[in-house]
Amino acid sequence: MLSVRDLGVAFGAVEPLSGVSFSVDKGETIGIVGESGSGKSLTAMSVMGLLPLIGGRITGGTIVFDGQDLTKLPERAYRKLRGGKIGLITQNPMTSLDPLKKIGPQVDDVARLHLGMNANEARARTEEILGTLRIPEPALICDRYPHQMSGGMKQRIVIAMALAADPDVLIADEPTTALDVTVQAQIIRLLDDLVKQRDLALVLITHDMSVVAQTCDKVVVMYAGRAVEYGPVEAIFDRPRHPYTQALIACIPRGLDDTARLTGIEGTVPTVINYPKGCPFHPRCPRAEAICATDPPTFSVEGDSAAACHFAEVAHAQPA
Amino acid sequence: MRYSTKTQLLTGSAIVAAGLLFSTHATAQDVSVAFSASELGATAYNPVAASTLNTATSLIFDRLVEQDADQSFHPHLASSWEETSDGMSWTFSLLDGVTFHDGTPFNAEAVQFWIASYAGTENEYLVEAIGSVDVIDELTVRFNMDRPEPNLLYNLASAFMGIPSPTAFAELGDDFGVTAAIGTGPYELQSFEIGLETVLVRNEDYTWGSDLSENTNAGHIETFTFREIPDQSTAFLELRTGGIDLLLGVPTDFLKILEAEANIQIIQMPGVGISYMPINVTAPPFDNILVRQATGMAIDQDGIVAAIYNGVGAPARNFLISSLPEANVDPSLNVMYDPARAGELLDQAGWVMGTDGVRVMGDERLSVSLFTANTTELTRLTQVVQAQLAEIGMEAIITVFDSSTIRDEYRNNAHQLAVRSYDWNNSDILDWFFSGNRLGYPNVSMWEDAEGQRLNDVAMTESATSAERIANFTAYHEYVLSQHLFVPIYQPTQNIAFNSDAITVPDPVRGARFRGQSFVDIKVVE
Amino acid sequence: MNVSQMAIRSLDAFARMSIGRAFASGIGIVAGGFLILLVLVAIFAPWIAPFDYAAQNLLNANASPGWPHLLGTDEFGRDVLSRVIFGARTSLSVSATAIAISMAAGMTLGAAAGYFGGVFERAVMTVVDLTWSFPDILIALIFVAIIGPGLTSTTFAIAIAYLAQFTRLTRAQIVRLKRETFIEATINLGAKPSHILLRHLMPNAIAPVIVVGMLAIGDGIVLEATLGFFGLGAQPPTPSWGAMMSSGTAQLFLSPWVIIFPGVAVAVTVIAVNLFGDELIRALDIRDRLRGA
Amino acid sequence: MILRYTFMRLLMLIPVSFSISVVIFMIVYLLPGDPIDNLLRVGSSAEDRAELVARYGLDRNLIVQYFVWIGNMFRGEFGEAIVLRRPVADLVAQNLPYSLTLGGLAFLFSSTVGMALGTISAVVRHPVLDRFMRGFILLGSTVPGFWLALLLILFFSVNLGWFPVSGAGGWTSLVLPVLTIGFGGVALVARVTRVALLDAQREDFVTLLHAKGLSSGTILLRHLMPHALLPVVTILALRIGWILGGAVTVEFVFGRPGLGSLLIRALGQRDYPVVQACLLMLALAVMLGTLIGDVAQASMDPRIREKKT
Repeated sequence: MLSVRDLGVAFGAVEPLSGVSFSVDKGETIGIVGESGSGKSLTAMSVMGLLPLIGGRITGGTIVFDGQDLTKLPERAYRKLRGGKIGLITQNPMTSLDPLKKIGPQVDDVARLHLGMNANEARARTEEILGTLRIPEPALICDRYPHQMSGGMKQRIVIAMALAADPDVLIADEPTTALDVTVQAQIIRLLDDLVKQRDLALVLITHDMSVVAQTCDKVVVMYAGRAVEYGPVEAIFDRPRHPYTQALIACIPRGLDDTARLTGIEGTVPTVINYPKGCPFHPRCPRAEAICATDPPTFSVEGDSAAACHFAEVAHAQPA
Repeated sequence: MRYSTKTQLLTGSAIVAAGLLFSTHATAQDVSVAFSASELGATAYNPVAASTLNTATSLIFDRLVEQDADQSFHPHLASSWEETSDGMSWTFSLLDGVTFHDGTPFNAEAVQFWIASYAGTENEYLVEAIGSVDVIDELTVRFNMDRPEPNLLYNLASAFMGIPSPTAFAELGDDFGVTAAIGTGPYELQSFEIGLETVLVRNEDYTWGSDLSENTNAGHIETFTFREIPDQSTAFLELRTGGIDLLLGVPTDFLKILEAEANIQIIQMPGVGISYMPINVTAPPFDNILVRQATGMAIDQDGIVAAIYNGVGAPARNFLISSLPEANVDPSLNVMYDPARAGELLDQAGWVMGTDGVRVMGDERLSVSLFTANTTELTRLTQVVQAQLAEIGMEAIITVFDSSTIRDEYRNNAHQLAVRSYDWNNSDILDWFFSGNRLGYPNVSMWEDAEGQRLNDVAMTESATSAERIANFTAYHEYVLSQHLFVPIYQPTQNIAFNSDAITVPDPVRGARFRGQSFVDIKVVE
Repeated sequence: MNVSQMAIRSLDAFARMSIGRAFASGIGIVAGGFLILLVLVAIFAPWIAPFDYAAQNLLNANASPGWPHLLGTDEFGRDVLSRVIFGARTSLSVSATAIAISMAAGMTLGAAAGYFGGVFERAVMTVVDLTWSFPDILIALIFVAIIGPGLTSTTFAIAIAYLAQFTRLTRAQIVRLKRETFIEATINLGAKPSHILLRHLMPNAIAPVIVVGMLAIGDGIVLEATLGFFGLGAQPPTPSWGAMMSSGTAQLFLSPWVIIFPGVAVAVTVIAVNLFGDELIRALDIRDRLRGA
Repeated sequence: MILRYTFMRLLMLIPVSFSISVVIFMIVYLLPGDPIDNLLRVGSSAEDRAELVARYGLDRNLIVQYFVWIGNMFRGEFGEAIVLRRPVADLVAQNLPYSLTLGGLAFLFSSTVGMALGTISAVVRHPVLDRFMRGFILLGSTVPGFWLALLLILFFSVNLGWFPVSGAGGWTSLVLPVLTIGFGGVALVARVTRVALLDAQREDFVTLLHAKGLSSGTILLRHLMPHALLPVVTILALRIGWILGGAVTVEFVFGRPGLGSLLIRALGQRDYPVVQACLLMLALAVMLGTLIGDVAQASMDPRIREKKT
C-alpha cells in the first residue's frame, strides 16, 4: 500500500533524515519509534508532502503509494491524496483544531473536498463518523467550538477528520502523547479497532515501545534521522539486536515496578547540526568501540528484520 | 452571521465616507479669496459691535459715504449731504429704492435706529459727537451734533459703519453677524464658518453701487469664498498653485517670487497702518522712561525694511502713516536707531552690561517678556526684534498667543513688550491706542497721563475744522512720542496679488482700501 | 542594599550582557555608532558648530547650502548646520529627560499596581488604559497648552504622554514574574513586599522596560519635534529640530533646506533608535515579553 | 451570546466614562485662576457672571456642579464658546463631519492597504520584498507626520500641482491628508498583519488543515486571515482615537477644519467650554473604538465571547 525507500530530507544544507525505509499494507500497523528529534515526525511530514510548509525538501528515495511515486507528484494531485487517501493525526489535539471555527464545519470540509458532498450530506457523514468513534450526541458536538471540549474528545475529532474521506492510509504522529493515561489507552484501542474494521494501513509514530508492543505488526526504530533497526514486532521484541532498541525496550514499565522507565537512556539525542560520525548512537552506546566512531554500520539482515550495528550479531546474543 | 455583520460594518462606513465627500467643485463663477494676516480672527460680521472686521464685511454692508484713495469722500447710500457752517448739524439725503437682503427697505428710520445701536459698544466713539438723529422724511435724516466733528465723514466711510438691517439686528441680538448678517451690500452672507471660511453670494437686486465702482449693479462674480488661512506662507502657496484666486495682503518677502510668476499680478497700494512695539509703562523696568527711550533706539527700522521686507514699504518713525498730515511732527521726536545712545541711556538708568551679554542691575537681569500673535509675519518680525534687543543687552522672551485672544492678555496686564500692527488711516487712532479710558487693550502701553488725556480730549472733541483738528492731533502725537510709549517699526504697503489667468481686477484700484467697491468689478477670465 | 544600588546593579548587568550583544550585528553597529556620535555632537555642540546658532544676518537670509554655510541659512540668516547641531542638544536632552521621568514614574506605578493588585491596580489600570488609547500628541498638546509653552512643560508633557506605556509594561512583567516559582517561594517564606519587589521582581522586570524606554526616546524626539513645530516647545531663539521646521509652509519653497535638514535629522535619529532598540530586543531575546503588554 | 458580551462591555464602560468625564469636568478647576473666569470672556459684566453661575450652579458644591454639567452634556448643551461666541454644539457639529471624513478615509486606507501589504509580505517570502517591507514599516512608524505632510505638499502640490495646498474643498484636498495619516497607519497595520499571519502559520492546526487537503489559498482566506484579523482589529479599534485626535498635526499643516484643529485653536484661545466638548467627543470616539474593537473581536473569537467579563 505505502512503501518508503531510502528517504532523505534536507533543510538547506543540513540533512536531518536519510536512508529511511519501511512499508505498510492494508490492515497492517507499522510503528515508527524513537526519541523526539529522531526524525519520526519528519517522516510523517514527508509522506504527507508537507515538507515545503516547514521549509524542507526531499533529497532522495521514493515514497510509493498505490503504485505512484509521491515524491514526483505535483502539488495539485497531492492535495487530492491528503485527507482523501492518506489521513493524518497530529500530536497535540489541543492545538490541532482551528479555535475560531465550530467542530462541524472543520470535519465537514474533508467530505466536501474529497467526496464531493454538499453541506448537508457532509454533515450527515460527519455525525455518522463521530458516532462510530463513540462520541455521544454528534449533532451537538458539531455545534461546539474546540475550546469547549476535552483533549481526548478533540483527538477523536481529529481522527474523525482523518477518516472522513475513507482513506487507505492513516498516519498517526504521537496521537496520545498529550493525553491522560486513561484516555491514551482508549485512543490506542480505537485506532486498533479502526485498522481492523476498515482495513486501514496505519503508520503509528510514537516514542513509547509499549504502545508498539500492543498495536503494531511491524516496527522501525529510528535514531538521529536514520532507521537503526526494523522488523516484525515479535522478532524485534524477542531479539532486539541494536543497543538503542534494547535500551528503548528496557524503558517499558513492567507491571507495578515503574522505576525502569524513570532511568531512561543516558545522554541526549544529538541535534541535526552535530550528528556524530560513524554510528550516530556511539556516544551513548554502552558497547561502543573504536570502529563505531569512524565507520557507519550497515544493516545486518536476519529473516525479516535488520539492525544497523557493527555488533548486531554479538548484541543479540547477550540480551540486555 | 459573523460575516454579514462585518460586511455591513464595512459598507456602512463606506457609505458614510462617500456621503461626506461633498464636492464643492470650483466653477468659473466661484472666486476664492484669502484674507490678509491682519484680518484673521473676526468672530462676527457685526459692524456695530465687533472690534475686528474683515474685507468681506464691506461686501455685505454698504456705507453712507465712501473714501477714495485721494482721501476725498463720495456718495454711496447717502446721495448727498450738507453740513451747517458751525458744524453742529448734518443733513443726509438717502438713495431711493435700496433694500436690505431680507427685503426690508433702507430708509431714514433705519439710519436713526442704526446710529442709536452704537450706544454702549466699543465702537461708540464713532458716533459720540452725534447728539440725536432726526427723521426728516422717508429719505432724509439730520444728525444733530453735540460738538463739531470734522472726522464724521471719515467715520461714516469706515467698515465699522456699515449699515445693518434694523429688523434683523433687533431680532438676532448677539447672533447678528454670526448666524446671519443682513445689509444692503452687493453680496449676501451665505455661510460663515468661524475661523475657516465665509461664503458670499451675489445680491441680484443690487443697483446702488457707488461711483468708485465701474459696475454699479450686481457683481460679475456669483460667489466669493473668503478663506482664513492662518499661515500666510500657505496662502502664498495656495495662490501660486491656483488654490485661491486673490490674496489680500501678500507678505512682502514673497513679492519678488510672485512678480516672477507669469500668471500672478500684484497691485501695490499705499499702506494704511504700521507695525510697532508697544511698551507697558506700568511694568518695570519700563516704568523708567530712560529704559523705554533706549528700547526705541535699539530697533534698526531701516535694516528691517531692507532685510526682511526687501526694501518694500518704509520705516516707521512715529505712530502714524506718513501720508497723514499729523505724522509731520518735530523731527527730534521721531524714533531713530542709535544703539550707542541706547547703551548710554541704559547705563544711566542703572542697567550695566553683565558677563553673558545681558544687562544687570544688582542681581536682576534685564530680561523682559515680548508678546506677539501667531501670524507668520508678526512672529518673524518679533524674532528680529528679539535679536536687536539682545544687541543692547536686553533679553526678550517671546510668548506667542492666538491672535483672537492676545487682546485679553493685554487686558490682564501681563505683558511688558509686544509686537503688533494696526490698520487705520486716520489720526484718531492715537485716541484708540493711547486713551486712558482703554487701558490694557487697545491702550497696550497702559498709559494714563493727565496732560495726555487733556490733549486727547482737545483733539477728539474740540476741533471745529479740519485744520484745527490737524493741529490738535499733531500736538497730541508729539506728546505721546515724548513719553516713549512704543517703538515704531515698519510701514507696510498693501499688497494684493491675484491669478490673472482666473480673474481680472480693476486697475487702478479706487478707494483707500481694496474692498467692496473693487470686488463688484472683478471679472472671470473666460 | 538600597534602591539605587539595586538599580545600578541591575542596570550594570543589563548593560554588560546586552549592549555588547546589540552591537554584534552590522545594523547594531551602524545604528549604535550613529547614536553615540549624535550624543557626542550634542554634548560638544558649542565647539563643533561653525556659527553662533542665534546670530542673525538678515542680509544673508535664505542662503542655499554652500560655503561657509554648509546647510544654508534660514529666514534670519542664521546658520542651519549650527542650529541642527544645537537642535540635537535640545531634542535629545528633552526626550531623554522626559522618558527617564516617565520610566521612573511608570515603573513605580506599574510595580505597585502589579504587586498589590486589587482595587488599586484596577484604578491605576483604568486611567492608564484610557490615556493609552489617546494619541500621545493630544495628551502632550493639552498639557503644554494649559501649562504654557516652553521646554520644561514639553518635557513633562512627553513624560505624561508615555507614562501609560511604562506602567502597563512594568505591571505586565511583575504579574508574570509573580507567578514564577522562585518568587512564590520567596513570598511563602514570608519576605517583606519591599524586599520581594526590589530584590527579586524589579531586577527581572527591568530589561524590557529599559528597552521600551530606549525605543520611547525615539518617539519622544518625534513628539518634541511636533510640539516644536506647533511653536509650543523651544522658544526662539533656542533651536530645536521641530521648531526649526515651524517657520511656515512657504519655507519649503523659499529655502527648503531649512525644513528638510532638521526633518532628516529627526527621521535618521529615530530610525537609528528603532534599529538599535530592535537589536537590543533580539540580543536580550525578550520579544515575547514585550508582546504581552 | 454576542449581545450579552456587548452588554457586559457597555456596563464596563460606565465607570470608565464616569472617570473620564470627571477629568474633563475638572479641567477648568485645575487651571490656575477662578474657574468662573476660565468660562467667561475677559471683561464680562457682573450680570454675565451671575447668569453663568446660576446656569451651571457654580455656587453649589463641586459634586452638584458635576451633575449639572454632565446633565447638560447629555442634553447636548455644551455651553457657549467664549471667543467664538456661539453654541459649542454648533462648532462641534460644524467640525465633526470633516474629522469623520478624513478619519474614516484614513482608516479605510490604512486598514485595507495595510492588511494587503502585510498579507503579501507574509505569504510571498521574498528577501527583496521583505527588506522593502521592513524599510517601509520602519519609515512609516518613525517619520514625523507633519514633516511627511510638508514633503508631500512640496512634491505633489507645489512641484506637480496635483492637489491643493490646504483647505477642505472637494475630494482632491483629502488626498494628501489621507495619505499622510494613512502612511503611519498602513505601516502599523502591515506590521501587525504580517506578524499575526506568520504566527498563525506556525500554529499546529495549520498542518492539519494542509493534511486535510485544503489549498493554501483556502487556508489563508478561511483560516489564517481570521486569526490575523484579531490583533489587527484591536489595533484598528485603538487607532480610531488616534486617527480622530492624532489628525491634529495633519489638520494643522493642511489648514483643514476638524475636531483636532478646533481643539488646538480652543486651547490657544483658552476657550475651555470648547476644549471640554472636544475632549468629550474624542473620549467618546476612543471608548466607542475600543468597544467596537472588543465586540468585533468577540464576534470572531468564541473564546473571548465566553469569558465572563
